[in-house]
Amino acid sequence: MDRVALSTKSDKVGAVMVVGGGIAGIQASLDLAESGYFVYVVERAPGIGGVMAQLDKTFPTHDCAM
Amino acid sequence: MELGRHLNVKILSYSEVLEVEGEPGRYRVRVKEHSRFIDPLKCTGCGECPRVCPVELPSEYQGGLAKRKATYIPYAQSIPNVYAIEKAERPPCTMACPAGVNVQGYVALTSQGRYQDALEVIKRDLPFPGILGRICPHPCEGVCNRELVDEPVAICGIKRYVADRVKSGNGDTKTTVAERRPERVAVVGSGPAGLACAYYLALRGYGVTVFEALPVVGGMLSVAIPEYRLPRDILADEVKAVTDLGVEIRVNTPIGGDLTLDGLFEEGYKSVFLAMGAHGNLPLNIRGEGAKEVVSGVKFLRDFNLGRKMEIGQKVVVVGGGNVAIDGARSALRLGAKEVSILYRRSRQEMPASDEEIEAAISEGVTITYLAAPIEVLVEEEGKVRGLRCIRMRLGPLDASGRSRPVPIEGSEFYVGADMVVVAIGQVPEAGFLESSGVKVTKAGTVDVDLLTLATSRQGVFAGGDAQTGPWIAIGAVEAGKRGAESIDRYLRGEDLRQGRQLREKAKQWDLSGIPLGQETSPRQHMQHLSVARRKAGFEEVELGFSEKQALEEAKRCLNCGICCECLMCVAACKAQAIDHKREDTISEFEVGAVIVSPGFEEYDPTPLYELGYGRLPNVVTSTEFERILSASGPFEGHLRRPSDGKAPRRVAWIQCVGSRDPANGCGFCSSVCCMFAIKEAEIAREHSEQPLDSTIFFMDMRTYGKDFDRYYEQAKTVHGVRFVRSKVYGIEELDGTGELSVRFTTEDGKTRREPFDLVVLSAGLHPPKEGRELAEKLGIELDQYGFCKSREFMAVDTSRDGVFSCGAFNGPKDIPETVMQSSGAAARASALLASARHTLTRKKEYPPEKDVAGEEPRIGVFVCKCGINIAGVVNVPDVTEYAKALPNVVFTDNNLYTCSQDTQEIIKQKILEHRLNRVVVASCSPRTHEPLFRETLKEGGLNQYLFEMANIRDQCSWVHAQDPTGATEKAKDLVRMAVAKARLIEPLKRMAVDLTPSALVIGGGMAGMASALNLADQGFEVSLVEKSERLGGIANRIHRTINGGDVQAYLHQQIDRITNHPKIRVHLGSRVVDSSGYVGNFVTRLNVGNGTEEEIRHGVTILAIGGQEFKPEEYYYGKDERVLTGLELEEGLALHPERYANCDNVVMIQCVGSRNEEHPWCSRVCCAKSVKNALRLKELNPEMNIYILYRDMRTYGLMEDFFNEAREKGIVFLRFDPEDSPVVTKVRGHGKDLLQVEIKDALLGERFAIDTDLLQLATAVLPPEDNKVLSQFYKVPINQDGFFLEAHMKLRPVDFATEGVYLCGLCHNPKSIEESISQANAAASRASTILSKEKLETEGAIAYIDKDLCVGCRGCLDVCPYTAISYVDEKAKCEVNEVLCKGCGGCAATCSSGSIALRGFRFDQIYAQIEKAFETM
Amino acid sequence: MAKEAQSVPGFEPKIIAFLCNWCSYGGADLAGVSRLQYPANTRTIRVMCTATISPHHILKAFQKGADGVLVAGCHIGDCHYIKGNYMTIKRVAVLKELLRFTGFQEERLYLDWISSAEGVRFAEVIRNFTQKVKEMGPSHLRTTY
Amino acid sequence: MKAMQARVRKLLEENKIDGFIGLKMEHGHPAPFMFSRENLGEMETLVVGDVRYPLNKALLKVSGQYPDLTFGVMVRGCDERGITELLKWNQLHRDRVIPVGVACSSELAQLCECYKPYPSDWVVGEKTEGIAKSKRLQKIEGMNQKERLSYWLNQFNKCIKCYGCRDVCPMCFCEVCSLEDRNFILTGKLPPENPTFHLSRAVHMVGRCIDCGLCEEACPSNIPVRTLYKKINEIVKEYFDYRTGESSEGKSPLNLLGEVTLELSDVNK
Repeated sequence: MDRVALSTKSDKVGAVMVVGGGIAGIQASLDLAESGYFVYVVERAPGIGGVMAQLDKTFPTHDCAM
Repeated sequence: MELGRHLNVKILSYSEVLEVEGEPGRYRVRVKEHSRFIDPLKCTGCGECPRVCPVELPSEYQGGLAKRKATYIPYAQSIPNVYAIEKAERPPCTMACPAGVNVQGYVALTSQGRYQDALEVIKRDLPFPGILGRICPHPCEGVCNRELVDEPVAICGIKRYVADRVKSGNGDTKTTVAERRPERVAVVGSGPAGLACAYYLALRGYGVTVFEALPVVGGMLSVAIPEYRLPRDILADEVKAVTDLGVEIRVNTPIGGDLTLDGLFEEGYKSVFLAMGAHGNLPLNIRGEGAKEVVSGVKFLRDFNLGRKMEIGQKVVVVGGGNVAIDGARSALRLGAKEVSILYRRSRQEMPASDEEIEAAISEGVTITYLAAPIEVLVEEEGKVRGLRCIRMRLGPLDASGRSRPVPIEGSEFYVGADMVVVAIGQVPEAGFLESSGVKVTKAGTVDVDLLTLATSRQGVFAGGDAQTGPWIAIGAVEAGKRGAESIDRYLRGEDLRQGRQLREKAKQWDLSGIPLGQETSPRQHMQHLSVARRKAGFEEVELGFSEKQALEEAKRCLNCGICCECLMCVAACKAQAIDHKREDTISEFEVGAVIVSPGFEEYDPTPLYELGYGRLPNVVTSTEFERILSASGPFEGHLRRPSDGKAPRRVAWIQCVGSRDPANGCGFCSSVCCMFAIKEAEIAREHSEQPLDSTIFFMDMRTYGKDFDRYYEQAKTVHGVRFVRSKVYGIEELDGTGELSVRFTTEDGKTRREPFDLVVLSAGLHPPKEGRELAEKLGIELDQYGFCKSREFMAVDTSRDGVFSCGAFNGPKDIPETVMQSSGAAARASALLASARHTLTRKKEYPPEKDVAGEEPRIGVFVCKCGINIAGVVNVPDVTEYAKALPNVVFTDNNLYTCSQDTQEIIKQKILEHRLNRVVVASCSPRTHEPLFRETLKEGGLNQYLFEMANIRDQCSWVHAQDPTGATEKAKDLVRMAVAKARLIEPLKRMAVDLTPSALVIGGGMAGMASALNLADQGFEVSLVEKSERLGGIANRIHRTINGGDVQAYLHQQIDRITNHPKIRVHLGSRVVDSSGYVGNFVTRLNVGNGTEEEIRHGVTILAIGGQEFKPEEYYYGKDERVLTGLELEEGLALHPERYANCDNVVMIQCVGSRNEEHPWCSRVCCAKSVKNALRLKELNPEMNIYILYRDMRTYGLMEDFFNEAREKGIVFLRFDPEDSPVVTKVRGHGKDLLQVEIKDALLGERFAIDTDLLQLATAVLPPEDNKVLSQFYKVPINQDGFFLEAHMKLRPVDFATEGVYLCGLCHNPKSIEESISQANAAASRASTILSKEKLETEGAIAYIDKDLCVGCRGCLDVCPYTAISYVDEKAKCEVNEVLCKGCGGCAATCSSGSIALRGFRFDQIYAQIEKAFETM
Repeated sequence: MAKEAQSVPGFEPKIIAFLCNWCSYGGADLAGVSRLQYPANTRTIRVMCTATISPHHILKAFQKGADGVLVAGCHIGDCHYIKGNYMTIKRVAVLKELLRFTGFQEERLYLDWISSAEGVRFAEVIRNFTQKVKEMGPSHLRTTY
Repeated sequence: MKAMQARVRKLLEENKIDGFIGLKMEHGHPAPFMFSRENLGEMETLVVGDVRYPLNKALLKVSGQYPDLTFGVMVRGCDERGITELLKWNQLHRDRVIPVGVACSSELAQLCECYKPYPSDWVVGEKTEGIAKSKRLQKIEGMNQKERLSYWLNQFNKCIKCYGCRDVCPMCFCEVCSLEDRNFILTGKLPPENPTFHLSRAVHMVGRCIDCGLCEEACPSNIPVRTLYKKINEIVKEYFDYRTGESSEGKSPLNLLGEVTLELSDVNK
């Protein structure tokens, strides 16, 4: 499925690899995917979410961290 | 959740990066995806496998406070919702067992009391658990890792218990026999090897006949091993298990006599398995051995076991050290011998018999003489034995068997009286007859075979067991039988014998690193034994086996070293057949243009700080563990409990800077977030605690520097009554096991005190992740001395290698808002690098043309899901499906095992065509997780994706009404009826495309404005940059150096050059915004560009970067004495004409001037760092200068802490003052000139003193920009109570506004340093590019619309919309919804009393239909 | 004319629950994932935000024989639509006061904020509310129409 | 009476208004009439009297047809509140309406239990003090829950769904009324589904009802709907400190997001 598209316009590959699927990785991937790039997210654990998923509430507003 | 479904994102979870090489724009990457042993495409996350998995281990997600199974997902709703089985290498016990029995498997199952399953696991490799459970010398226990903790697990005893327990309940495992095969196989010898071979051949469908020379079946099991070790009924029972498979056993039919090998082949047997064992007894070869009373050990035991009459001497001497010798001695006792002794020529360690047997013999009165060997049997005249002449031995060099060779000692002869001698020094197979029939035999008399396939030299003849290996343990023979059966099966099928098979390597015990620390020790269970008296009386079994309680206790001692024990229970439980224990790791290779590194951080493990007691004292927890305790999905479901005894704590303490600001332990940096989350946890704990909670925070500096953080800190102090104690904590002790803790600390006044607490939380610092170093090497990026990723000057997200960017806690500890800003910033940098390749690799799915269903009669298809047993186990799915058939407009119903599986999607598409469906209802799980999946299927099926409705009959029905199946089925029917009722009224919704102007307007030409403009321009978008003043740079023009020494002015000019001659950027200096209208994608702004002319700019997005202002104080003689400067002014002075300040003797700096007071109740964040920077610069100029910094809290957060330490080392004096008595500055005459005297009450020393200073620097506040109000009106964006702009969500959308298309960055959001401003600016650019990079903006499907004829223009809905998406149109006197801005909350529809507004997808009539149908039948 | 409403033995109340997709519906799912048990009297209607629920829906529910109506949305400040739930609490407050005035047991209408991480609390709310409505007996509307 | 006639004549003559909606004595009892410059002669037939008519309703219709004409209208205390609200609800334009005040007699004030039986300024009648707490509300709040239930259900079940209360109400200006939505209120059934019918209308009255009482007077079955809407106004005052019709700024609490002032404990008490 991972086609290597030899884009005619430039020698650059229109994809980005994000190493780490915590809140940082997720936000970067969403921004890039929404801006027209293909994103590979490489996460060590079986699921993404990182440490933030372990939090109950977040400061300073006590929003729920889910 | 969004990421999981995004079309352009591929998640490789449970993976690691192997290699990255190439250059910016084109990297080749290799990533290894660890095998989950579960097929992600098939697994539906239904959760059945953990329910059957017996292996429990501490869950990392719950911070070790709760358990999880070997098959797990991190947390209930984690993405991807696919389970993973964690497997280490195979444990030593399983590897050490010659037959490869899955020891960990059956021990784990036993620990859960699942004896039937345990037996099934054993029988896969060993058909005779009862036998082996008693006689096996258990090599597995020899390498059991538990020995490193205390004692090995009594594995054999557990196996015996399982066998006895299941047999007693006359249950047995069901064995499936393959279909009958024509070939017949002959097995010679019915010992363990022969029986095993027969068993496994029978399983494979072969006809087997076993030829046994002796009158009894079992070989050594029945003739060598006495009944008191192996009761005959057990043996008979397990032999029956073989004969039940149709195996015929002929006793008294030895091979070699009239029946020969050739005869067997002639009789039609296609293959022969030789398993005659080793019944030949090795002679002593000494004089007098021929005497009548000298008996061979094997024969003695055979006669004894067969019950043949034999007379026994009074004084019996047994020669030999193996099991045969021990059994001989103990049997002799039972036969009435008065005195029995054993002679063994080596020492105790070398005795081959197992320890229990030796111990049992000794306890029954047998005496053993080591290092002695008989050299002559002394015979009386009539040939009757009267004794032995023996000689002492000593241990010489090692011999072939790896044991030291016994060497006789000259002259050490001695005499032993005996009237009977049993010779048991070893057996040898009687394989003489084989030579003649073409089967090669080795020198040692054993059959010569290919060790891997057990094939002998003669075709079709195989051999195993003692006959092939010489005397060895029974389990070895069983394995040989199994291997022989495999070979014979392959031979008869004509398959290659060797392919895919290898011998088992030797197993060795692991070292301590593999064992989890802190295992509590628990003693090994010991079996009860028959009293010595009773043993002598008869042949009752000596070892009485475990009780159930003992077996469970013992099984729980297993450390689960292999983690997943491959008991394969999950394979059976998984309806989706997704589990395959043989799945390999997969390596995927792909090309990327850039890499973003965000592996996050690892919480510091405080165990090394011994005096804090973490790991020792159960009620000392880290902040993450406490977070879990507070969380509703945590181990105590959100109730505040303490780990030791589950009591609700009354007094909780937080200890700050654990593993931070601690240069001695190599973590000198500050972790930036612990102060804030300690306060948060203190407040949340008070909410969760039933009774009033006393929470205390022990800290050095309270570093609450972020937006609204200081207000949060003040409220915690004043409103929530959290106690803050400025102190240094030295240690925590536990009061004699009660779980109560006492904290010893010293306060500023030097007094040391103790205070009792029920629970202590250590605010552990944020350290780089362990894998960080390894990852850095692979990616070729440099780390700093602490192991954080090194950033470049001014560009925090750039790493040392081009094309590789970093974000989050990996390049320095930071909180979530900072992390999110950096992460969007990194995305912006990557996007700028790869702008030319945008849209090249993104997937655009083509869908079939959408069928127009307008006006059609509703034809509804209902798909009811079983979800394996998750739904079907409680809800009667066929009943519900039948019921759905009868509902109006339903033309097709079906139920599926997994409606969400790939193949069912195809079925749905097929049924849509077949039955011309124009509505689809799926009754399965939650739409939150699966609605997008089914909508995608509808689109692929040519149906508008909104013609779909779901009924949640799993998460909100079967799973939660498990004990009430009828109620659940009734509810499922109701939910389906409601869904169908709504489905009938659904109409297709279109997502309209609105075109957009792909250009941006950036307001404010400071550092932030320039950075976002440059990034957007680099990404290829047109940018208009508006600056009020005549030059770019803003406040940065007055800054010269950053604290890390970066040259600000150089960077500023470089940015200004790039801006001015960047083709995509148009700069408007001296211009102001006078008006703005429109919405995301279509803004129109009118600028006054100076000299009265105006210009109109059309743009798609707006970025506000209008900076902030420096606070000009009135107090402290500022503006009245040129020796009093603000931080900025001093910095300018030091850069431009340092000489002015070189010869100052005393310099005083006062912090928090104009910050953290009623008027400006926020912390301006940058002044602490600026003062330290200026102070260090002054020290450079003149090291003798005395510099005093008067502070309330030193907030040099993150990696800036090092500079704070450096300042103290260089003698800069830091004096803390409380806000109530802040410093007083007076002018005093002295030494003939006006002295500036600063008087202060130092909180540490407690008294007041004054300093005459030559220079006074005021660390003044950063105020919001003056024209924030004006712009807030133009772009309809809110301002917070301090005057800074209010972002959409403080944590997750820190640079967006609620109104879409408008973004913010820099000081106008909140005071911040230059690097932080630049990161935020790039983040704003990235967020903006998510809009600008689209050709068209797509509106949401479910949005509100106003019926023109019904609306009376009363504007009742206007102010109910959170997104100001409704506008009043004067000429039409009606209200209108802006489709782009509306997010579909439905607030307006519910407000309009005339019902002229409706929210598509949730219209009033649709909801009424659901209400009506809810109770139709009940 | 209206029959006396008291707890009728063996009476199983019928309850309509309006849950908001982002928070309380998520909490309900989590209760499911965690296999928490609660009585099956509730029929859920999912809306994107509790702001979508108008007094018409609540009155219609009672009219159609609901013995209890539960409205559950996000905690103030958590709302996915930022301030959607501001409207909900105002509308329910007015409606409940009106119901009390007209003699209708307004405890049959219950409003609560449940986040998507509060599976346990969701189950508790359902259990307590079902029990309370059971004690109150069938709604008068059911007996008269 | 004379003062009123003089004021109206003056307004007409000075072209401040193009017409005046007032009451004209006709066959012995007053009826709504449009005085204009053409019929100045009939000015002396203009009366005030205690009989009340929904003049605002007429004003709505008329100014709807002639949006650019200015009209005067006779207003009592409640009508003035009506005008203030109708301006806020964008149904009238400030510079197109000139109210001419009449203070209600004390009997009328007692009858209406009006809390402010006089407009901001008036031409006829004297000021009488408003009634703080309506006795009718006290009567009902005095009952226990069961009594209140049977009282109201009996009242509601007298309803013949003639929509009289809605048609006379000056504040019901919707183009189409949700009470006629077939999916909401079943058609062809009397009495209509109660309490849904009446309580829904009551909720619509939040921030609308000016307590003029015309609804109750119009109701053929004498259902005390006015009491219901008085309670609504009391609730809105108590919870949101908002008095309908009192000030020209501020919107009805259910029509703006505003800040959250209520806790769950207030709602579920």
